[in-house]
Amino acid sequence: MATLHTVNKSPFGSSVLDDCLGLAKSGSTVLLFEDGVYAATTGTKSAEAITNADGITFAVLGPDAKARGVEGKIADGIKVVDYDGFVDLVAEHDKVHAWL
Amino acid sequence: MATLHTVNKSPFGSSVLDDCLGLAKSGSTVLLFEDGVYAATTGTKSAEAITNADGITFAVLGPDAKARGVEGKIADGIKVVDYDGFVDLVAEHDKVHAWL
Amino acid sequence: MAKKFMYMNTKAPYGTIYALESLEVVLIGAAFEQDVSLAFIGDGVYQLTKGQNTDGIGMKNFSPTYTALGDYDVNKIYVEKESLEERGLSLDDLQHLTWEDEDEDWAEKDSIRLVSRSELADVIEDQDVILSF
Amino acid sequence: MAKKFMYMNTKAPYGTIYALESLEVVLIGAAFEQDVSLAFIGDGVYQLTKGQNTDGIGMKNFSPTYTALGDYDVNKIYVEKESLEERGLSLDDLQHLTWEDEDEDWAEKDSIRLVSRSELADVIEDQDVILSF
Amino acid sequence: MKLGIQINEGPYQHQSSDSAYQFAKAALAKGHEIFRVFFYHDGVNNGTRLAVPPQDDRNITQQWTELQKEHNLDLVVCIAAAQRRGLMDEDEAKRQGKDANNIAEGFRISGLGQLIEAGIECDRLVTFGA
Amino acid sequence: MKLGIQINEGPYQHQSSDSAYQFAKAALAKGHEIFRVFFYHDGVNNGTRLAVPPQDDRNITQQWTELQKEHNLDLVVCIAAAQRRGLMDEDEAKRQGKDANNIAEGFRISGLGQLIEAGIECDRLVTFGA
Repeated sequence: MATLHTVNKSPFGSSVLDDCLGLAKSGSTVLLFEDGVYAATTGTKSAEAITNADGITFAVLGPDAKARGVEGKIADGIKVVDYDGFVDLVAEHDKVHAWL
Repeated sequence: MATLHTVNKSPFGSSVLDDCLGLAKSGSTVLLFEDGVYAATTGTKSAEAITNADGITFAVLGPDAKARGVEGKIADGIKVVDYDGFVDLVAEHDKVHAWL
Repeated sequence: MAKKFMYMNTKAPYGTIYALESLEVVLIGAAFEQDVSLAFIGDGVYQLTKGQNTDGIGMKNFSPTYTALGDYDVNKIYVEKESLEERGLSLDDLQHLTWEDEDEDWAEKDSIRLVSRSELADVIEDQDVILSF
Repeated sequence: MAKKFMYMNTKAPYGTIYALESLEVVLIGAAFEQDVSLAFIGDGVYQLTKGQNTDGIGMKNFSPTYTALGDYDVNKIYVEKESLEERGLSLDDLQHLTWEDEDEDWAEKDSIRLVSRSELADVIEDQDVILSF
Repeated sequence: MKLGIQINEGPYQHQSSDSAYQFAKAALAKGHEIFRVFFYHDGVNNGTRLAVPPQDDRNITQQWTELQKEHNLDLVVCIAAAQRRGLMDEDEAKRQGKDANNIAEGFRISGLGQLIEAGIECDRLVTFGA
Repeated sequence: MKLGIQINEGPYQHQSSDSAYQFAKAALAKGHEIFRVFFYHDGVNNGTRLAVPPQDDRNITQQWTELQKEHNLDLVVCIAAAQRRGLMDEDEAKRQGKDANNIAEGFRISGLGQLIEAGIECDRLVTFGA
């Protein structure tokens, strides 16, 4: 059952992204939104971890990245989606696991 | 000017204790309260870091440790205070820096 | 057909209300006859510590409620081993949670299942609904 | 005698309201003629990024207000170097904040002072009141 | 697809309610059904009609009220969480002997069972929190 | 010693208000003066009189109201934060054309300047938040 994980915290202040990656199975997707989008920005340890994560797909919510002025800094290979894309991700996966 | 730093977050989920220790000067005191008390419990990396921190005094709010069932696990050498002691710490230092 | 519901408990008690209000959902949810599991990971494992005493902070001690979960047929309680270890805790530091197995003449059984991170990942994978607290 | 007030900004904008409501205190506080400094550390440095555009999230973009701080005589804005670097950011990624120095014929000067962690610790040490957001 | 939405934080303090609103709008525009929006924890505070946000900012409660009207959404505020935090409707105010109520149009107060029911009935449950 | 207290979170969701209350009680018992308690951000929600917490739990707002009465405390709710979140007194309700108000006894609504003033006047400012 493919899971969509949602992460809305900055990886610098919170352990939530690490906690998520520790339990996410191959084949699942992690959507970074709200303050979670910073995790995908270039020049950070988290972006490196994300880029190297095996079998997990990452997506960033574009409107949140744009709001924070980091839309141009999203690391290569990470898909940027809007709220429509968020809805599609929810529909395409079997369940949503919100990491709070 | 001696500062009282207050930290109320668990060191496992939040970077706040690390942020505090990065800026706290020698001669200051760090009071761990609410979920911050877990940082002082034996067998954790944070307790080790605390025990080795040079020139900084640590205190734990006893009622919060007791509420969480970890009163008996506070590492040696860390002072346990009650709310009276919290008030005294505030009075004895020149200012309070709340790490939120 | 019953759905598999998993309550993910990730936060320490008292500092925030999530632990208590998660427990309130579990108790109400027990009446719906779904297939219920609870997971305690990260700081969530602190919810289950023994000897909680909130007299000094003026809040209600809700930890005894965990011991009543067995009576509500909530008996699949997963505790992540790595989370315990990182916090210097072992099973002995947690409350002893049990349930009585109707099929085995009400034999008392342990509710807590100590699982590794990767075992827990498999359990979560198998769920239909995740309730996050 | 004026007291030294320092606003400690530690959180990213939009995800929570602390950044915005901190700014509201700074603007009101400017009328009290105290010695005001702002510090941006940790995720707080994200408050100052250039090019914020909130059209897609339905929230108010309050980042232009930072550029008005100079007009309120708020011109000691400390940004922690280590926090920027850890986030892959440099001063160029932040808004250019300036103030006009009355004593030097209204010469335009930079408000942002890029400081190391240890320099910032010294600045904080010297304050009378810390307002944390 | 039938979606359930859970919101755990109050308005303004966290982005949760804003994100949920944008998500809900997009889902409805795509033709999905929203079975229920369940407000839990501080999320119950989204349902107050007494908020007066600044003119140049969004009015979060009003946005939900309007979306409710347009799509006949089921906006449910958890009663246990609401009682703790001071969100009540007229009936509840009477029952509790309170002289005022503050619930906004389009919201209703009900029990935690409504969240479980959403979990059972919906194809997906999406949670917004902190 | 003259103390100022700032509370940034609402009741129950976070321990902030509880901690501040225990701290305030201890400070008063030791003979310190509490110049002001300033409720900011979601902290304004501590000032509602509509909350009905479970019988076996503490009533946070009532605790503050009683401490106010006993020690003539100055409990100030920030008006800007309160407007966003739906906490209002009778005057404010009239001004905003609202049909109800929800502020509890012992609390007053005022501006952010009251926080700065506390910073200036107090020997120490102690902040409780999340």
